[in-house]
Amino acid sequence: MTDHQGNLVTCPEDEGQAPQSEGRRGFLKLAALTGAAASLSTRRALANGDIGYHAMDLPDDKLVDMYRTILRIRWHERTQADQMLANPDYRGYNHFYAGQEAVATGVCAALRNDGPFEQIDLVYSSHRPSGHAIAKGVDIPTMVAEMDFRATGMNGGYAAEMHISDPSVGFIGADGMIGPAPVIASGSAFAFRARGSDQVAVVFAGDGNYAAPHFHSTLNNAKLLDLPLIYVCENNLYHQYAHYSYSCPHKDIADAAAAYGIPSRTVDGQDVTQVYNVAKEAVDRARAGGGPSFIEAKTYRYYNHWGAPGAKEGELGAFGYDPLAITSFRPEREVRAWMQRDPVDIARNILVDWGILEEQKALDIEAEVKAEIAAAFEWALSQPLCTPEDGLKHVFAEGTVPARQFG
Amino acid sequence: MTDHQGNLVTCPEDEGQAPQSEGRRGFLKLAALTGAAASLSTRRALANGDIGYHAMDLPDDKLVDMYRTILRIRWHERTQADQMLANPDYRGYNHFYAGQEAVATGVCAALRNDGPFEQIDLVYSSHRPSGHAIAKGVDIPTMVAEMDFRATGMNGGYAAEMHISDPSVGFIGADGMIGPAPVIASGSAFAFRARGSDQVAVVFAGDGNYAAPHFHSTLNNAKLLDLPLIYVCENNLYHQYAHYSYSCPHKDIADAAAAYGIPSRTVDGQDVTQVYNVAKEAVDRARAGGGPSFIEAKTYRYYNHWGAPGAKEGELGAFGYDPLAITSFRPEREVRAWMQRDPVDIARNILVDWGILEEQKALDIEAEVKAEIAAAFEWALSQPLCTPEDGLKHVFAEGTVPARQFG
Amino acid sequence: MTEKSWMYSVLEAVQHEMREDPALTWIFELTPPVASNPNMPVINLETEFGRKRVVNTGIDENWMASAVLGAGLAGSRAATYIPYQGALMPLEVIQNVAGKLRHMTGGKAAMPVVWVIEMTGQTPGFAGQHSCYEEDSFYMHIPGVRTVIPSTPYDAKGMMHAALRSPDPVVYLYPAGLRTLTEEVPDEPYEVPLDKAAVRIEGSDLTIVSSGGGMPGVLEAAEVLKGEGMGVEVIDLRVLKEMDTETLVTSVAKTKRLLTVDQSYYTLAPGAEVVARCAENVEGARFKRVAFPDAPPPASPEMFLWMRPNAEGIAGAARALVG
Amino acid sequence: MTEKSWMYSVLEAVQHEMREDPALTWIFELTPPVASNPNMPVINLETEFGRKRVVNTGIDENWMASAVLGAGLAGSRAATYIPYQGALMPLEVIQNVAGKLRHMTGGKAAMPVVWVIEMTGQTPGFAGQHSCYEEDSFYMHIPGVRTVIPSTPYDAKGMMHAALRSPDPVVYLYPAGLRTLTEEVPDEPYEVPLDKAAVRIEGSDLTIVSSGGGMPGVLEAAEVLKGEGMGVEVIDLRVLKEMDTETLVTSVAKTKRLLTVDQSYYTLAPGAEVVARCAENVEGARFKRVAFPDAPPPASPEMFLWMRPNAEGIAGAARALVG
Ligand SMILES: Cc1ncc(C[n+]2csc(CCOP(=O)(O)OP(=O)(O)O)c2C)c(N)n1
Ligand SMILES: Cc1ncc(C[n+]2csc(CCOP(=O)(O)OP(=O)(O)O)c2C)c(N)n1
Ligand SMILES: [Mg+2]
Ligand SMILES: [Mg+2]
Repeated sequence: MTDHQGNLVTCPEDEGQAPQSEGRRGFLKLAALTGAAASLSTRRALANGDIGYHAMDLPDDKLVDMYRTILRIRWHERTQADQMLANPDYRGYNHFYAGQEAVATGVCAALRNDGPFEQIDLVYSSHRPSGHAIAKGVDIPTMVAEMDFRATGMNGGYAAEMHISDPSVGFIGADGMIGPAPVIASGSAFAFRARGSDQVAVVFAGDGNYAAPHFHSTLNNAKLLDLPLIYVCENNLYHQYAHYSYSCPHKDIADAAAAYGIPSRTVDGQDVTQVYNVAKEAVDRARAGGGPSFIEAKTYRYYNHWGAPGAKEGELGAFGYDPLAITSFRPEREVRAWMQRDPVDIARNILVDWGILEEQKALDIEAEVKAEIAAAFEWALSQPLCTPEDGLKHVFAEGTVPARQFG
Repeated sequence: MTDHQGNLVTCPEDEGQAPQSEGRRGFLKLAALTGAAASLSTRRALANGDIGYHAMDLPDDKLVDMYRTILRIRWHERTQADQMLANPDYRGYNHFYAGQEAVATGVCAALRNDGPFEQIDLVYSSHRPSGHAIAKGVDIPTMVAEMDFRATGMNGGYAAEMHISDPSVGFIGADGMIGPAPVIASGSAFAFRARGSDQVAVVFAGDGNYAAPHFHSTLNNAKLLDLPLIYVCENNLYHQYAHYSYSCPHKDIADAAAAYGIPSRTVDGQDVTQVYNVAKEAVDRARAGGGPSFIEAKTYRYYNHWGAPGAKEGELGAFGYDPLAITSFRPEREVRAWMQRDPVDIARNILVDWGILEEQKALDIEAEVKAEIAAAFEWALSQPLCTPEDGLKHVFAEGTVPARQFG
Repeated sequence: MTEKSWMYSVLEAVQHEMREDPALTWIFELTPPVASNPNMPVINLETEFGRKRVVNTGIDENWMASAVLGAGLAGSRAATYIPYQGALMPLEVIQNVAGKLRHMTGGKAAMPVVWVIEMTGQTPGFAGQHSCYEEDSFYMHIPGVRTVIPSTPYDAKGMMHAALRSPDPVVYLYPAGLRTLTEEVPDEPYEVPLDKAAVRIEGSDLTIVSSGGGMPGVLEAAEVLKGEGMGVEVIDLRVLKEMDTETLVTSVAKTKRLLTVDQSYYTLAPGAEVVARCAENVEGARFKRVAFPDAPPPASPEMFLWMRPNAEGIAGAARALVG
Repeated sequence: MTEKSWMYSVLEAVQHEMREDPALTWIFELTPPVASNPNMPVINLETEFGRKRVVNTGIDENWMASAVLGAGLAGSRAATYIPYQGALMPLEVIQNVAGKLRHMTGGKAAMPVVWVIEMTGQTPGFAGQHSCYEEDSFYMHIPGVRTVIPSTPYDAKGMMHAALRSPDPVVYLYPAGLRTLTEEVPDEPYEVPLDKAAVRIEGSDLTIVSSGGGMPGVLEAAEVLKGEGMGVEVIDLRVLKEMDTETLVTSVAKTKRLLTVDQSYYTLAPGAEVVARCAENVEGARFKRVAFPDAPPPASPEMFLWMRPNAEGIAGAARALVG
């Protein structure tokens, strides 16, 4: 549970809270890492004797993969931020995900990401997509190229950051609008059910999306038709320059979903194992025909709403705190307090504590990831720019449309 | 409370249920007339010692007025239905309100309907408007003329039934679409609050409107901004040919509103005194700055979704049961059971029982109303038809637009 | 071949395609997809294909329009019948997502999706919020979506087959006023292409271009004008996006006179685009447009029927242009 | 007179009208109505008028657009600034309610309401769902709403005064690409009429018509063409509904050559209507249209800048038409 500031409030009686592991892993979480997954629903997808701490059953390599994914998202952004600050030729912009990495990572770890398109789960990102994309498994070099508008980018330079997508890994992508993506995602879930597939559709949407009228359409129809849809609400407390209390009367947005009779949970979005636990439960329920789930991950973004090339530190569009004279801005202490619970640190500490990784090995992995990302940027930024005339392609499946700009 | 068939379920512990009156009226309601006004909210607008049975404080003439209003709505429709069946020149159509009269009547009796436009309460009808219009106090003859497309009709023949309006009595009117009216009504409530007025905005909307995405926008913003908006959901169990369980996972739609933290009640929509009680409470709260309320009136329409000229009894568009081969049609027994609890009978019986009216006087009033309505039709159907060229007027406040249909 | 109504012809195509493809779904709102025709079996998609594939929703056109798009993106062909465009909710997702997605993804997104959208309000008595004939212009303006508007039961069936089979998203406009038309329609499946106008009558004095609900009045006027000896060429656009410029320009190059007829608002009705394309490409031609005035359709039949373009007004405009 | 930015000029008008009318409200979304300008006091509507009148909402453009309409119907003048039309939510209520209500009620409904609607996506890098320049055509097509598109800070201020004072609902389009323009703008209130095009440059060889975000490129091209000796007449539409036909036809009757320039999709861009009106009314003229192709704007600056009409392309088309 959380108060309206999003601070986690300890409530030891919560049935969904991480119990002491009975498994092989020595379990000794630091107080600072404790997260609460509070069940708001009476409906559970737990088998007999299942305590819902699914992360305990994950093999080591899968756990390490989650750590690696978090690092990839983080270092993709830090490398990109460096480009924005230092490279005058760099053109990509981003809505940074730093601080939220454990959400996308924990959710996507519970999904089917490999295989033919008719079998994998689909992810809709709506907005702030690069973290979701990496977690779903897109090719990072081509994503980097796309964000710099290169011809060989993931979408040929047509999309750019706000609209990246790669259906081949089930990443249907972002549309950047606040509203439509969840409804469209529910349509994919509808198709799965109609054709008897056990695939699942997942949509990531921010706290800002709550106010959009589409929120109601999505949840109402998902519930009525028992659709295999998982709505992941990333509540990072703000939309642009306003605290979510300006647009939402609920403290937990999950309460809004629970009102429809949808199993709904809040979870500590900074701890990837907690996120994985609730995602696993939702995915199992959806595959078994049990219908939709709603997950509210309490999380925080470290940087400004967005970052752009030519950024200067401390200015809007760079990576400091939002400097505008605004209705409701983020207090510096709030930012700092959240940074104390960094998803990278939490994931690393858990793995080290569980004896999965030595501290040094964890640092080595980080160095590997850094190098991998550096190589991705090097490749991407040497790719060709787009051919102007290609703008007339892909309007329809076949052919091109005529140029009209010359009369 | 009600089950999903909309049958009233007696729950004697409900705090909002009609208590034994302590007042001057002999109180002996028939079992068949018992209605439950179940409070779903923790927030009440009752003064100290107030038991919420506000109808006990109404003067006799006001009570008789409510009865008369119910009769006017009923006889307007019966007279119109006769025209549709018998008069080959009659052209008006209608979405009949018969069966639901107590809802509009009870709500509007709690509103301020006379005075300058800046002081009266505003009613948005959304759909099935003639009952709301009469209850709000529009001039019936000009409404009848409008429905037959006459130049001297309430809206000069531009509107017809689905779009009638008369701002002079605070009846902003119908738009006939399912969705937009509640949101627009909330905008009027917003204006009241911004200019410091104690006016109230009321919107009537059917169970069908629940599924529209606008439902969320309306309630969310009304709650966030504490708007003096009263949302009256007339749950007559069906939208066109589908039962409301096809589009709503709640048994009581009021539960959906309560989730926003809006004081929300269900009420027996067949009993005008019960409706008045909950409306009065909502209006008092809104005027006092206490924000929005949601009222779900359980009710039923007797006739088909709509009726049209040239109707033949037992066919669609006439006044029998819906005869199409349809997804979910209305069982004849359901219709008959609801007709046992007719709002006209209930109102009359209460007044007679309370000693306000003799039985014979009640019947005399009905005869008066019949004559009044007959005169309204006689006047209206002798009014001039519209002048074709007037179609080019009123597009903007001044001037006309050019004709284009002749090249 | 049997004489068939519009809706029967359309549902025949849908039924055929649903039998071929078990993933194809159909979403409707309250009014079930049922059609009957003398001497033909009743078509009831809901009972034949079951409620998992043929779904009755609440009054939420936004969901309907978006859901089929999501289905298409998940690899299932999907169609929906939107009975009221009034609220314009579908346009949002069709304009801003469906129309842009293939291009924006660099060709990666596939959207085998059809929206059947009723155009209501150009028959007397509707008025106000129940009049939505401006859809043709809205959908014609946006790229990436094929927008068609068949005007006969034959075309309605053939274009439905083509639409359901198309890899492109298709907005299939249905002028509700044509509901009563019947004609001989083959029982077998066949396609009418999604990019060709139809020359309904050939002539060399004047080209009249219209579409959808405008066609019956145009054909009636053409009969009268032919009777007066005028060589009228009548073109039914059928396809608004991509408009078949070649057929239009070829005709006007021959006749040197173009009259367009629209049942929706004059300003930026499809006829504006027809005139503009021909004016760019044919020198020395003369042009005239007949359209509904730039005013909302009023309820009163007296006002409405005077404002809606009819055969007489069309014939008058034709005489003025040719004479 | 002070050199002022676009947004400062606009908020100056709003501030003035809000001081005059204590019922006038302003609804915004997340980004507060604040503007500063060198040597001028900061304008902050929220702090000056308080949060009852100046309201920050959630991301619900449907509510914003509808709420001001409801306020207007309740007798309060009201305005809203909609930062993204992307989702097209506002169009629903403006097209189907606001535009029809006065007519439909037989003149009874009053709607003193202004929607300021940002047009984004015609500067490089946006693409896809973040490109919404088709608003001009959509709003131009519908009746009952005055749609304006100022292209200079001076007009922006004067038209904002006129819009807030108008008894008609006004869609006030704001091409976000013009954000950086500055010019001398009076400090006092003044009105620019809501029904007049502006002849920016006079000439007799060729008429170029554009609006909003298209104007800077047109003016740049006109300079070049004048330098080459061509007598270019440049018209800024300023008002899309009701379009000022007289100014257009008068000019084309003189020049006999019309070039239209639009930054949005070719098909049914405002230029189609301009050409069609002139083709109906001027015989023997020649016509050409420059517009964005019928494809969604791509993100890549290379593709995008080639597709967006620019001074060079406009000048080339002008030469081809006149030569
Ligand atoms: C329909 C629509 N309106 C406005 C915007 C502008 N916008 C982009 S992101 C954003 C804030 C979103 O906040 P939230 O959903 O909380 O996500 P976060 O940015 O916090 O990840 C806004 C208002 C938009 N993209 N779409
Ligand atoms: C946006 C929209 N979609 C569809 C319709 C068609 N329609 C008119 S009334 C109606 C049913 C409304 O049902 P409900 O809200 O329960 O009201 P009731 O008819 O029962 O009074 C429908 C679907 C419409 N008017 N508007
Ligand atoms: Mg957020
Ligand atoms: Mg109903």
